[in-house]
Amino acid sequence: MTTEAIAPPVVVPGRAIKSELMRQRARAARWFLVPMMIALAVVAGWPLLRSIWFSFTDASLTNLVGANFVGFNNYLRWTTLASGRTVFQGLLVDPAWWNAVWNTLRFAVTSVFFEALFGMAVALVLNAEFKGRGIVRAAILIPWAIPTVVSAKMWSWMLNDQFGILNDLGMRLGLLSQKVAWTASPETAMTAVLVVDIWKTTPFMALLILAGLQMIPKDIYEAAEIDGVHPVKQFFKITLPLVRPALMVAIIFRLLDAMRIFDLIYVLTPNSVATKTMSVLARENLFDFDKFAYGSAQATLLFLIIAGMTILYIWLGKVRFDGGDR
Amino acid sequence: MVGTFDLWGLTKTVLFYALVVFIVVVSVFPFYYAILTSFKTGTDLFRVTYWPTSFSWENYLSVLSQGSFPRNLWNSIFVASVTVILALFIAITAAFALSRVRFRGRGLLLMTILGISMFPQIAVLAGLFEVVRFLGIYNTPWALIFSYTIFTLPFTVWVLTTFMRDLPIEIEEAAIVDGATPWVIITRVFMPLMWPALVTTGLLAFIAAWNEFLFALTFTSSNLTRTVPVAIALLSGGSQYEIPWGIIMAASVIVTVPLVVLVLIFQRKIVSGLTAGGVKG
Amino acid sequence: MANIQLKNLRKSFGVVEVIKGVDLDIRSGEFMVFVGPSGCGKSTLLRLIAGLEDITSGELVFDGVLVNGLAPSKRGIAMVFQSYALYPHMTVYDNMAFGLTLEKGNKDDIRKRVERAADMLQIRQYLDRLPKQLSGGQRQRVAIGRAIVRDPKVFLFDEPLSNLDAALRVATRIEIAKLHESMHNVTMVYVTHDQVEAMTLADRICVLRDGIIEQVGTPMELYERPDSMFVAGFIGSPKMNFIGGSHAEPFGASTVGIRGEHLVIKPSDGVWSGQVIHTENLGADSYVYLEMGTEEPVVVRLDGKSEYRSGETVHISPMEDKIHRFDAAGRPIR
Amino acid sequence: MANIQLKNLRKSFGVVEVIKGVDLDIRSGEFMVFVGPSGCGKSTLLRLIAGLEDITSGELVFDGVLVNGLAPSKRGIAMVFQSYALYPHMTVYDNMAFGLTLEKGNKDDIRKRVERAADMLQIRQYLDRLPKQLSGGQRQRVAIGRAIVRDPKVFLFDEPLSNLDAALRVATRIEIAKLHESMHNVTMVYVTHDQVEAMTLADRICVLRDGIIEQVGTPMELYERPDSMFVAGFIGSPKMNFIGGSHAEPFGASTVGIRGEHLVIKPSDGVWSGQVIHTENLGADSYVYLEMGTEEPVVVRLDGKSEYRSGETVHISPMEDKIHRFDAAGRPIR
Amino acid sequence: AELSIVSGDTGNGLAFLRSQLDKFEAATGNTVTVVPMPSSTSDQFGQYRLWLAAGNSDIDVYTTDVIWAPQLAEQFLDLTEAAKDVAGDHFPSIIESQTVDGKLVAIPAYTDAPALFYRKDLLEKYNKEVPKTWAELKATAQEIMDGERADGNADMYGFVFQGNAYEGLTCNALEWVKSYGGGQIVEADGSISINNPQAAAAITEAASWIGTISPEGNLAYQEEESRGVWQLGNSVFMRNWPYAYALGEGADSAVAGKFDVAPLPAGEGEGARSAATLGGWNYAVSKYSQDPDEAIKLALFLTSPEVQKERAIQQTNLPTLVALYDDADIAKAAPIIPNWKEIFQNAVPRPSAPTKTDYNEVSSQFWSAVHNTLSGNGTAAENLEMLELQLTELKGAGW
Ligand SMILES: Nc1ncnc2c1ncn2[C@@H]1O[C@H](COP(=O)(O)OP(=O)(O)OP(=O)(O)O)[C@@H](O)[C@H]1O
Ligand SMILES: Nc1ncnc2c1ncn2[C@@H]1O[C@H](COP(=O)(O)OP(=O)(O)OP(=O)(O)O)[C@@H](O)[C@H]1O
Ligand SMILES: [Mg+2]
Ligand SMILES: [Mg+2]
Repeated sequence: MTTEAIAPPVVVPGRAIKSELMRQRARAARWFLVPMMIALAVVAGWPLLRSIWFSFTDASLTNLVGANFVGFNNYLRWTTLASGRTVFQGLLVDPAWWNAVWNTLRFAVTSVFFEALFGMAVALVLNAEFKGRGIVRAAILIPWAIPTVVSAKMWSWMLNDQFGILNDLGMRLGLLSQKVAWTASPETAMTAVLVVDIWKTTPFMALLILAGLQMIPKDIYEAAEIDGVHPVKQFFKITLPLVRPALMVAIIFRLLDAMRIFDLIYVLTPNSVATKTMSVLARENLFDFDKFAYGSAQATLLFLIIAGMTILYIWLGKVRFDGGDR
Repeated sequence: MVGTFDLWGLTKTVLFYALVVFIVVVSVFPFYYAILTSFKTGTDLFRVTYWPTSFSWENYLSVLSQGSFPRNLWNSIFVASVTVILALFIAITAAFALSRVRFRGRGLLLMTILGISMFPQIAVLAGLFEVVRFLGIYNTPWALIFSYTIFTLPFTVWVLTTFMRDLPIEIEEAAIVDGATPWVIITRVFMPLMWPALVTTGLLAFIAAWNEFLFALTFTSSNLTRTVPVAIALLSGGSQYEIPWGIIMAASVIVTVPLVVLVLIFQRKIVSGLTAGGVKG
Repeated sequence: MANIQLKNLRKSFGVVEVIKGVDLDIRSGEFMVFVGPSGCGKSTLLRLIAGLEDITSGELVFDGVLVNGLAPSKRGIAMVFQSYALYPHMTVYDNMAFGLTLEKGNKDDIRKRVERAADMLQIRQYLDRLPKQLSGGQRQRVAIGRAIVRDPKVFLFDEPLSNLDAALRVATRIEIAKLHESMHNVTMVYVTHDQVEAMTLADRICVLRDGIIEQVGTPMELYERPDSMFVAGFIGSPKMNFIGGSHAEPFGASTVGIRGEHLVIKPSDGVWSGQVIHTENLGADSYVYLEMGTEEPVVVRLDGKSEYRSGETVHISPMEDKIHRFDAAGRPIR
Repeated sequence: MANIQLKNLRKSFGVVEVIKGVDLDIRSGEFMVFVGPSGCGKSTLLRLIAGLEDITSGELVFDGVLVNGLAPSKRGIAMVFQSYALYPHMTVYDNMAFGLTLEKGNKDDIRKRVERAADMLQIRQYLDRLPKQLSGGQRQRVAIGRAIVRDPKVFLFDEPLSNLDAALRVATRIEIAKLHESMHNVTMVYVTHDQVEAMTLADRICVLRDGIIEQVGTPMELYERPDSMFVAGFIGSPKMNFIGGSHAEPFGASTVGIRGEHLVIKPSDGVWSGQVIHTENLGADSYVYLEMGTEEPVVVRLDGKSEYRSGETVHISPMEDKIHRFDAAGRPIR
Repeated sequence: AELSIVSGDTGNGLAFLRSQLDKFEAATGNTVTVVPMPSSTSDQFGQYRLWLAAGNSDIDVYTTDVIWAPQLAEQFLDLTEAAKDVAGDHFPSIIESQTVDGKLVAIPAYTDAPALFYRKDLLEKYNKEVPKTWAELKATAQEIMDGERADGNADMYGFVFQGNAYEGLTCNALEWVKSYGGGQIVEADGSISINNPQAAAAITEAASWIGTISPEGNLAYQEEESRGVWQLGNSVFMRNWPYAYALGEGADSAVAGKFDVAPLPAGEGEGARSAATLGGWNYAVSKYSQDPDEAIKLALFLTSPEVQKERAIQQTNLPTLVALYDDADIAKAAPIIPNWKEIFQNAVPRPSAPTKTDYNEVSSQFWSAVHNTLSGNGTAAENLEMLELQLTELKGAGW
């Protein structure tokens, strides 16, 4: 990824020689890109390549250097038993992995869906003119500013079945007939995670959508008012189509983020199959179990899934990140 | 609406403000509750109250006296600030090249950068650990500053590139005619113009660096180099299994307050920074 | 067909009063133009009529009915915005039909109305395009088309031409004039700060200044009999020359106003004399700028080419009957 | 003091050729104006001269020295942009001094130069303000001031007035003219699409069309002896009337061009006749638009007020010596 | 030399460690820094694995959980030679647990075994005995809970334990299984024994507690959550480690003076007995230590009788040295420690020795199976059958 930008200028015969200005700019551009590319190559490129490499070996954490290449064995391998039956093994047929994939997808889609919904509502409120908007806007941002580890702890405290305030509140208001162990029981554990995640990231979503809303010219609404468009219809016919680009970008950013969810689930819920996600599973294999290579394969696959989804999403949603050349 | 009593208008206003209040309560309540809890001690902690009942600084005192929390706080500030400054410095120059100079492969480079921003941290942890040790910065703040570039840099480059692309070309050309080099253009002309974007991206990067846990835990091995999220995870009560809720809440409040203050100060800029760049479709 | 009465209309934003009591009667079918310097409240007044802003006090009456609280869509108005305010995600057709579909009209009927308007404005071939695929002038025509299909009684324009370039501005100006002629039942209220537009389009011009009406009248009334120095300076191009001090004394006025076209240059023996500082030849006519101790240079408009050189001293005389005399308060002495 | 030679200059963006071989000699101290319709390449040509774009082929020579590859800051030029391009975060003083400080000049010296320029443009009292605290006209003057302090040999302007409103445009136009007079050593190249600016400011006008020079000459040459219908239509306001078909036959031309001010209306017995479709009274003069089967309505310019009504049929005659005759290719027949 | 020791210990524990290190520093002239770690043992473990894998020489002495020895053995020094004089003083079973392939990986510092905490006052009020079997516990708990609830304490529960899906559940469930005579998941010879009716019966019994005598939320409890419920006076019984004893007697505790401890109940059927999972901590020396001799000295110092005695007195930690259980000072300062000897005698080790590096995964699969059963996903029999299959696969040709 580096070669193209820092290649020396080629003087093509017959073409105009670049002027001093253009040469200076090209030179500057090269020097400006070098630090970034070195940093990213060292920090991201190399480690990722290592992970991918490990996923094709039998590496264990105690023996990283002496790992042997084993091809796709960590992903899929088969042995034909004496009885003639062929047994498939490896990540691609591991039910625990697919369960984690399913959990992750379910989590990502649900949380992003609700975040988009609530984010839109919040953004609409913030976009309106009213007294104290600045304070409300700041208040909204608080969940987002709280460190994930901290908010996980805060919520696990609030969701606690015995001394948690939410159960207390639910009981007082008559919404709950008995105290619920939100994070404990498999039925509600995912819900609890979702609630916390939605609470925590809706502000970010709202912010991105708000930015989109503010770019819609105000006079369009005035035109709509003169056309006699009902506010609800205004929302669906004008606001929604016009914030769609901002919304799509917000959704993709959040979706990618949600696919990697780790700390919240790790801290908040029991480590049960109901909530285990790809990252949690990969971490477990990498560091807790003696399956470093297998964990690397999971990490690699997670990366591939995320990359694939992004490409698909960009392609389907026709999202333009680049903004075009000027 | 003037002079006439408008029932529907009034209802709408009331409903609207009810919604506003609801949103604010939901957003702020957990934090409020954390503050409430942080002032409780002992068995009081396990009793649900909605209003402050007891009021004790004990938890705060023990946070600040326990281990090296003040030192960790300082580490966090140092690491997050340097990360931000470094990321902004690298990103702003890179963004200039990416947004202002035509060269082949620019789109590809931008997509690659975006791709990097979606790496799962888990996937690079082991490899990064090797690199950190190789560079000999293990267990120093630089290990964190270095590793945090993986998530701060792509994001800042991305936002600043889109922002810079929207700066009027004439201003740059005026500077060129005035004899400014690219470096002068960046530092003396663009940077002052971009400060909403710098504030936004800087703040986002700051928050990300401030909150990071996994790298911070992995790449430091002494109390003196650790950052606050790790310190919070390490906060302990009297004995092995005891979770000191009161102290954790006090610490949480301490780490969150600076961010909340930053957000409060910059909230206007955050929105305009995002509006002008980064999230345009 | 609507006549619009503004009775002591006032509008405040917070504590700032922007419209300070306006009384105006806009006749049915009339083309009324609001002019005035930037920030004088033209747009605000128009938006009060449209119903886009709440009226602080006073009465707004359409055809004898008080409409102060009525929703914009129920006032029978249509509005064309300076920035066009087209729905960027809808085709030209949808932009124009949007208001009608809401009224749940018959589809064929809607199509007919849109197409008729499109024909009228010669944008039929763009009906399937998105606004961003149109040029500025075409967009402006779509915006007008959208207003036309609503079949309004009152047409409101807020500086509809100011985003267009000079040539387009002239062309579109003529189209609006023709539109007015073809829709003689429709009352039009038009905001601009361009006095040429005001002069050429208006049946009557309303000159605003600081939230107050300075003068209302036909373009010629304003041109020939301005009620104040402000109006005199505002209407007409090039701007009227104001000559004060000792130069004005002989005329028994504090300030004498005289338009460039009403000054005659004589080689010698004029009423005033000055030094040529600059000349501009426009082909058909030319302007000579004279320095004679007034605040701004005095402009003389000549037919054809000017032969005067910078630095030359010349004598000028006003045409006696075209002189405007103003007292110290800027009011005309008649 | 610089003369600028463009020798077969070409510029392509990718595969699209935008400047298609321009040869032009701009004399030292001359005020050269580029005009032409939007997109014809005026800005590109100016930017080639400035060095902001690479020259694809051809030669650009300043005072006999080839400058094709020279950086803009070394060409001794200064440029004023349409959008002013002031540094928004710097005070007026800093804006003007920026280029000088980069050259590491003596501080007192810089201050002197900035203040001299500020005095010249009467912006001395704004030196400590930020651009956003200034009006459009003041900003434009600051932009000019910034250019002046660089003490350039060549002054480049790209539509410097198009963001100003009508009154300011006139005032600033005059200031630029005065500037040129006071800096008679400095070559000025000025881009506009406003023909009034071109007429009033230029020593010579260069009319561009589609990347090619159509005609170069003094304003009066272009006004009186256009080399093509294109130039004839472009120079002069209102636009020259083109009358073709059967109306033109008697004159032995494919098209007859005649300016509005060179048409005389007669109650009866004119060369042509047409129906009045619209009249515009501007006070000092008025335009009458006639429908007579030509593509665009024919405009007649009258001194004073027009008394003609829409619908009326009138007769017009051209002044014989002001007629322009064109062949089918749009070239003049002389 | 400059040594550093890493420890997941907390609060008072760290303070105690520091005080002992000060003595060590004074005596030997070394300096020792403590690197604290999160108290979650799995966080610690992952971290240590990574550090050791990378040959991190910054840490000299590690505080290790009793179950880690086989998994980290390769990266720690063999202490057999260094400890040959003192090894015999420790409980042989503990030394055994820290010996891998004849190599002494770590020296025991203290041991741990859970007990049944019960409310003296409530048992008296309802005139009940301390339960000896799980069935008795359930009946007693149910009765008292119902009675107390009827008296107005709606938050009253019968029994709280550690039901979250983590290592603690493995400990709890191993006790149930063992107490029913259901073996210890993987036996010392490496055979997988978990799929048996006794084990199923034990886990079925435990599953019946959830939602009756134990709160639903117990499925997410770790030690602290159970203690919270207990210490508010909202549970009749609790399974917990000794640390809860001192805290329960604390000034602000609702149960101070109202409770006592007993061995965990036994199960039913053949081989039924009371069982307590063996916990405890040890000190190991990194093979990457730059100064191994001094590091070994430190490990030996921290496991010496003097330190263990102080630890018992100040921290109520159970010594690993047999002799200390008869020590008068300890009996005086921490009377429960002699009591605990009985509990400790019944202690069962987790199958970390036979499963070696796979222990964590075995444990994870075990607690998952148990957690599933407790939360109603399949019966105990089904889940254990599945577990056997998974473990067999994991074992492959051998552990
Ligand atoms: N929503 C608002 N809140 C506060 N003040 C406003 C608002 N809208 C307009 N104003 C103020 O009211 C005054 C009149 O504004 P208005 O837009 O009517 O001027 P205008 O005559 O249309 O000017 P322009 O020619 O520049 O469009 C201005 O001083 C403006 O600042
Ligand atoms: N950077 C560029 N890349 C590609 N094409 C360009 C670029 N700059 C200008 N062009 C094209 O070159 C042509 C001439 O552009 P230029 O800006 O010189 O026109 P102009 O005469 O200044 O027009 P206007 O009056 O609208 O400013 C246009 O067709 C334009 O689209
Ligand atoms: Mg306005
Ligand atoms: Mg241009």
